[in-house]
Amino acid sequence: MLKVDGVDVFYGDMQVLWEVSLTVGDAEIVALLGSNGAGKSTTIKTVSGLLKPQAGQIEFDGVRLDQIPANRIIHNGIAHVPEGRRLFTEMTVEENLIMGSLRPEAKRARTETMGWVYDLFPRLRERRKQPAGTLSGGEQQMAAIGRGLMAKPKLLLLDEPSLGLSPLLAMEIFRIVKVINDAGVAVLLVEQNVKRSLAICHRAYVLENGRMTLSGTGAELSANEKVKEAYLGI
Amino acid sequence: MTVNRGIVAQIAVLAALAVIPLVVHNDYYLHLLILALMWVVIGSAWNLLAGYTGQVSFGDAAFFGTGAYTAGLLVIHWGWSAWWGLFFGGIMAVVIAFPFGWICFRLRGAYFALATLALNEVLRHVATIWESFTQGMVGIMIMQSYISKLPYYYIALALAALSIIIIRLVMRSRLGYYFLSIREDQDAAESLGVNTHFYKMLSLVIAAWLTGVAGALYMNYMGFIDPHVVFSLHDISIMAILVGIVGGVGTTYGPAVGAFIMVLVQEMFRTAGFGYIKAAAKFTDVQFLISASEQLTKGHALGFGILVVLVIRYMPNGVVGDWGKLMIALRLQKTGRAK
Amino acid sequence: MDLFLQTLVSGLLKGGLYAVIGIGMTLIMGVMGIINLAHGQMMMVSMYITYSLFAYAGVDPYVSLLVSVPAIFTLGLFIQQRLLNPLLRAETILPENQVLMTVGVGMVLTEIMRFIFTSDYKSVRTSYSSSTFFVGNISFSVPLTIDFLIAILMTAALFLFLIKTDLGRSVRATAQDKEAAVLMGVDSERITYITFGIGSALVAAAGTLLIPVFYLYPDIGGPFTRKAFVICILGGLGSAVGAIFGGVTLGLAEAFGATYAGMEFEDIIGLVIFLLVLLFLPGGFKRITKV
Amino acid sequence: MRKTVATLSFAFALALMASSAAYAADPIKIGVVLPLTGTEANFGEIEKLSFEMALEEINAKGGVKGSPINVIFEDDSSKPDVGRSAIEKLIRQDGVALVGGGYSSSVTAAMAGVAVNNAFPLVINTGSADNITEPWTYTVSGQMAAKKKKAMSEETDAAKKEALKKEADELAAKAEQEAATIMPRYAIFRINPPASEYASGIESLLTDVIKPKTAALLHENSAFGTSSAADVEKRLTKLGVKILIKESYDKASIDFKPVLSKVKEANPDIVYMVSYVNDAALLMNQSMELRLNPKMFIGGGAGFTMPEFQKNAGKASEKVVSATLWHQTLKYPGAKEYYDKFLKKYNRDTEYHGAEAYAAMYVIADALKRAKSLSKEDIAKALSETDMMTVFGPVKFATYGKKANQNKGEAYVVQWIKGEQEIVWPKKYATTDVVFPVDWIKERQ
Amino acid sequence: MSFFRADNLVKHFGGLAAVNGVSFEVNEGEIFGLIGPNGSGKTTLFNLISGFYKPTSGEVYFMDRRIDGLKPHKINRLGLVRTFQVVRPLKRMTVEDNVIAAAFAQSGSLREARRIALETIEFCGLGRCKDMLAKSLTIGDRKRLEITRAMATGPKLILLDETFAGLNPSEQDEAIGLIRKIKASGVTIIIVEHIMKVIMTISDRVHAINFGQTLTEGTPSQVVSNPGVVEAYLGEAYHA
Repeated sequence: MLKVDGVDVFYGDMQVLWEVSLTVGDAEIVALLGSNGAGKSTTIKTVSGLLKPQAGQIEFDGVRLDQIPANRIIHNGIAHVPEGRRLFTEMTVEENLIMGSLRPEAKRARTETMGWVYDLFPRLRERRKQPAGTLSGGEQQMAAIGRGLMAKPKLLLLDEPSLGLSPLLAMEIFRIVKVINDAGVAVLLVEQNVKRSLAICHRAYVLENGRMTLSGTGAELSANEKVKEAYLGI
Repeated sequence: MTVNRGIVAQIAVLAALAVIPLVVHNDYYLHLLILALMWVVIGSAWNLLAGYTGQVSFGDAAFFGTGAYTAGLLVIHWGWSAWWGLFFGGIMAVVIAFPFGWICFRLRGAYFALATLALNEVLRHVATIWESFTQGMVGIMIMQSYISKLPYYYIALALAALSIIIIRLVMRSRLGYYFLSIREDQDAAESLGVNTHFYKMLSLVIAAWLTGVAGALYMNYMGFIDPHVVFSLHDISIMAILVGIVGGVGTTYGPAVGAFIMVLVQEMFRTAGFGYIKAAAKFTDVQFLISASEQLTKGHALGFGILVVLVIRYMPNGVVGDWGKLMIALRLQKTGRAK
Repeated sequence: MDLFLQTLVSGLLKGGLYAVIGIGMTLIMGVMGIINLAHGQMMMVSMYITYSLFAYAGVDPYVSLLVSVPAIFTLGLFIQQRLLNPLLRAETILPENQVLMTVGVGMVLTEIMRFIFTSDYKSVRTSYSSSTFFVGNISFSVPLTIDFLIAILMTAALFLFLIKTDLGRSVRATAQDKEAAVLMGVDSERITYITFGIGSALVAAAGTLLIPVFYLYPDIGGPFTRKAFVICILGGLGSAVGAIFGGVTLGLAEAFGATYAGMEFEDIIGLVIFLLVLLFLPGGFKRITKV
Repeated sequence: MRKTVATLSFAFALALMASSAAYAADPIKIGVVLPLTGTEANFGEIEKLSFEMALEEINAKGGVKGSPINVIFEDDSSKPDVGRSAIEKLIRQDGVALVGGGYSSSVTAAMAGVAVNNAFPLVINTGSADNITEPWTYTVSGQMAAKKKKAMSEETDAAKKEALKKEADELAAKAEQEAATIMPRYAIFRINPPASEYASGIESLLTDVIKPKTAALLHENSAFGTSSAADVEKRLTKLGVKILIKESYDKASIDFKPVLSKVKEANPDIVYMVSYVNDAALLMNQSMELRLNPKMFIGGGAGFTMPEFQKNAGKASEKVVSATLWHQTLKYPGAKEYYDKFLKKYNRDTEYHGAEAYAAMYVIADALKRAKSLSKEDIAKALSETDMMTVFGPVKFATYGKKANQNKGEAYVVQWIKGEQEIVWPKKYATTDVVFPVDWIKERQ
Repeated sequence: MSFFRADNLVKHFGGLAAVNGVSFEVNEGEIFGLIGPNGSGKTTLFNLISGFYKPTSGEVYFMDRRIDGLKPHKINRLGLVRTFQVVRPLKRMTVEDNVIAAAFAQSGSLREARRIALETIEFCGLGRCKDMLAKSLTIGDRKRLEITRAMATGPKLILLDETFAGLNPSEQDEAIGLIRKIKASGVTIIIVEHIMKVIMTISDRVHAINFGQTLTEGTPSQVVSNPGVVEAYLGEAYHA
């Protein structure tokens, strides 16, 4: 479904990704692992069009994503839940969710999808009239994911969803990711929590210094000591 | 080697400017040059604060007006020569700069700009309302101390040279490096041991001093001021910015170039090419030229405004800053026409 | 007592008009962070449109809203798209170039109008221009009262637009987090010029409302630009409701200043409030009202 | 390519210079500085048209000394510094024989400085602040003497008062000497009366007819407004009228209701206003809205006599009286004709500013005719000997009091009656009787 | 008597405690590592120490002087300098000018400052690009410039914030060399780092935090074998 092929990305004249390739299949969870600064977020941002590759191409359901502006990406069925949640803090939870459903297909099903999101995150329903900025970290993450889901995406890009959350909340988030995936949404997951990620993903890639170094199924990589090395340096 | 060439060029320009009045006996042109030189001082001062220190002020008129009023008030209240204004006007502008800085430097970016604008407006109103002291809108009129323009020309030239020298010296010292680092990244500068508040203040004080001195020169030379003239948002504050931007922000000679361009171009628009277009029209008897010059005089402010918009749009770094771009554009045009 | 009440009433009514002037700017400044020094000049152009319609076609000013508002909306769109957006992208030493551009635009607009209409004072005298009604001893100007109601209507409309429509939400979202808005599928570039257009349209409405009670010449824009700044800083950037507060506060401050301190202090009072709010209540009334 | 362009443009420039030189020998060039853009362009336009009309007539009759007059109009943009650039250009670049114009007081003051420096004849038609034709104010001591005098008049302590008086006298004497050094270069002539004379016509109307005891005084804060108001205050105080309220305002104000409410509460016998056009209209409109009912509304010239005032204020302008310097019904030769011609030619109204400009052109032509040569000394001498009748009345530059080369002129009072301006005072010029008393509230039903 | 001591530092943002009671001591001449997962409060800690934030409570001592609440430039003058995680080069100045601006902390004269700057540039191995504009440097060189600039102020203690993020392995090795060189020149170092390999190799002691609180402190090997640390990094119960 998503095919990233040999992508080079630069910040100004500074190269940060070298020939990165990956694929995400239908209803698959793919984890993208790597230490800080390895280029995970960059990869995701390139997929969602915020950064444009200088070489290589990105294809999604036959559409060349690298050739359309960032704001059209979501119209192709890709929702990006950015790192740090990036909620519209002065808008209410509900408005944030609505903002996720601007594309016509999603707009038509707005109430319905919102019901589903609220079922997924009952806490959000309780707080739907509250400005997003007043939510706790976990609730904000839920709202961000919910906002992504409102687009009725075929592929959800999740960037560090468990960042800064307590272990309990992080676990909850991973559970939800699974639920979402079970509903037929493919997920490209960037995470620090290697263990958890590998446990729920179908396949995973490891990025090091802007290059893909490892890939395989979750189980394969869990067994691979190199993964641990990439993170802990031991 | 290049440095030497640079110095030679500077001395040559200075020498040329010094000789001009001995060759050009037209007082009108000297008048324009005096104004241009005065704007070199103001533009350079603004550039120090905005272009080098990154604090874009919309309130330069406050310092200019303070300098001018100091000179004028010295005359009408105490009977001193207005020339003392060159000394005290600068000092008073610095005095004004302190509350200015205290208020404005708490704010950043656009808010800073708006606060400077508002403070200048406050001063203008004070000068208008406080009639017993400033004579309000009646203004201050004094006679010039010299009938000849030469003294004014050389004083203006000296001040212009002085301001450029001061700015060059500043920029080659610790101050200059600190100013630039504040412009580039205030937090980084702070972490490198730069007392950013102090140095911003210092930059403001130097700029205010120069602007105040220019204001005092204006009083001496023009012989008439009122609050709307010297505290004018459009004619002083924004003109200072235009001089800086058109010439080139953050370059030593940008404001100087900008000052000459702005003063001369503005006057050229107003007078339809210093009256030459009209003369040519009469001489050649081409009706088109006559009506063109008439329309130009009628719409001189419009023409000037359009020019400003075009410069900002296409040369955002000014003539000096975008010199390369300008040259390329001109050459392109030329080759295009040659075909 | 009459004096006090009359001052209060004129301050309030004037404040309503100020609110409409400020509301457009608060949108532009709050959403896009653009300082628009041509705001008053846009209003001036709208006033000339209204004047021309009245003088040459006998169109009532309130009807000519239908022309002036869309016209200035288009003008705003154009300015943002063609003149400001390219500048925001260009790499320059000072981000404030954008401000200068609006100064240039203001100059050009003023001079175009002068070129066409000369500097003569124009005014639109309708049958109701000077009509008043009295409540006790207190006089209410009819057009200003109508304007006040329209001001409230427009604020409400804008408020609803921002809260209830997708486009409005997109505008707010872009203001809060441009990149996140892009991820939601918002064309942020388009939003910036639509916002500028709406902001301009609002001040166009203000101009059209003002002209029956005021008069017109090309240089009228400047003072109103400055007032608009005061109003939107008072109200808090980006807050429609804040603009009403800001406008009324300024109107009242000026009125009471004129009555109890002297008319010459009219302008300085607004400026002092402006500076105080900048310093001690950054964020304006929005901080208190939270809307 | 580049070379040819350079050569061509150089040749063109030479041709230009040659042309302007060759042309200069032919007509007599004079310069006129007026606000053609900026806030005062409205008045500048009327004056320019009047100048042009007079010029056409003069040139049609053969001009002066056999040559036509060529007027170079310069725009001062309503800004003193630009006005100064303009006069510098006229004197130095264009080599004009004399300079006319001068609308706003501030621009005129700035121009006056240049004229004195160059000992150049300057014929002012409007710029009315008193000090422009008071050479002593061009001296430092003169200005200080005035300050000391003012301080003295406000001082209550007798001993201190005496000391101040002494100082003031010393300074005045010094100013006298300094002025003597300026006089040889002083060739400034002013056709319209100074701001302080505008109200002179009103004075007798007040004593004879209105007989007020209290007054409110509102004025816009320009140089003209401020100095007029100061003079009116002096006159009223001298007449024993108590000033209850004196306020200045910025002419861009929207809302005068607060200050008018204050006036209403103070309930003065007269409301005296010095205003531009539209603030005048707003003031009257809003005082109508507030139902002010003093014995009389009096305008201090400028805006209150403009046709636009009546247009904008409508019925609120009815029965308002105003000081003025001219009116078309005055029995000056050509006054009515000028008014009609102007109306016909430009399809718009004119008023005293236009008449001043029209007269100024004739005064200038007359002086040029009589001047022995076109040197500035001869022209100045000819101007000082001016004694002629114009549409604006008799023009004769006199030196009286502290003033030098000032045309005394006369001030009149007009009243808006049924939408027309009528001269109502002084009696001998009056075309109709002054309408008094007026019930303003009834009047405006 | 200690060289550097942070005492029970607390920093609240709104209701949120970003740093909640962290204490540690640093001895003169050592490299002290500060680790923790993203968002654990390391950078906040740096901001507290270097004066960019004022602690809600707690104290910071440097060479027996209390420095919490002082302005950053004052703290710098005492000999404590920091780098930024997101590098902040003075973009439109050359590398040399960047460093000269910093070197003025040591001397008021331009000649002297330039001498110090050039020395430091050589010391840090940036000589090859000293005339380039800072904005055109590669990320590796930018990080290096950040350190060079800090060094040019003549510090006794330097705080390095994520110096290695985004460097490729060979650059990392160079950076390790540089840090060792800095230590050898007698400057004490506190380093925040995410790449454990680096921390392991160069630190003398390591302090681990998570959720703004201390997890553990000890030698690198002690810390990395602490289950809490492993859990914080890899997710709970990785060993399972």
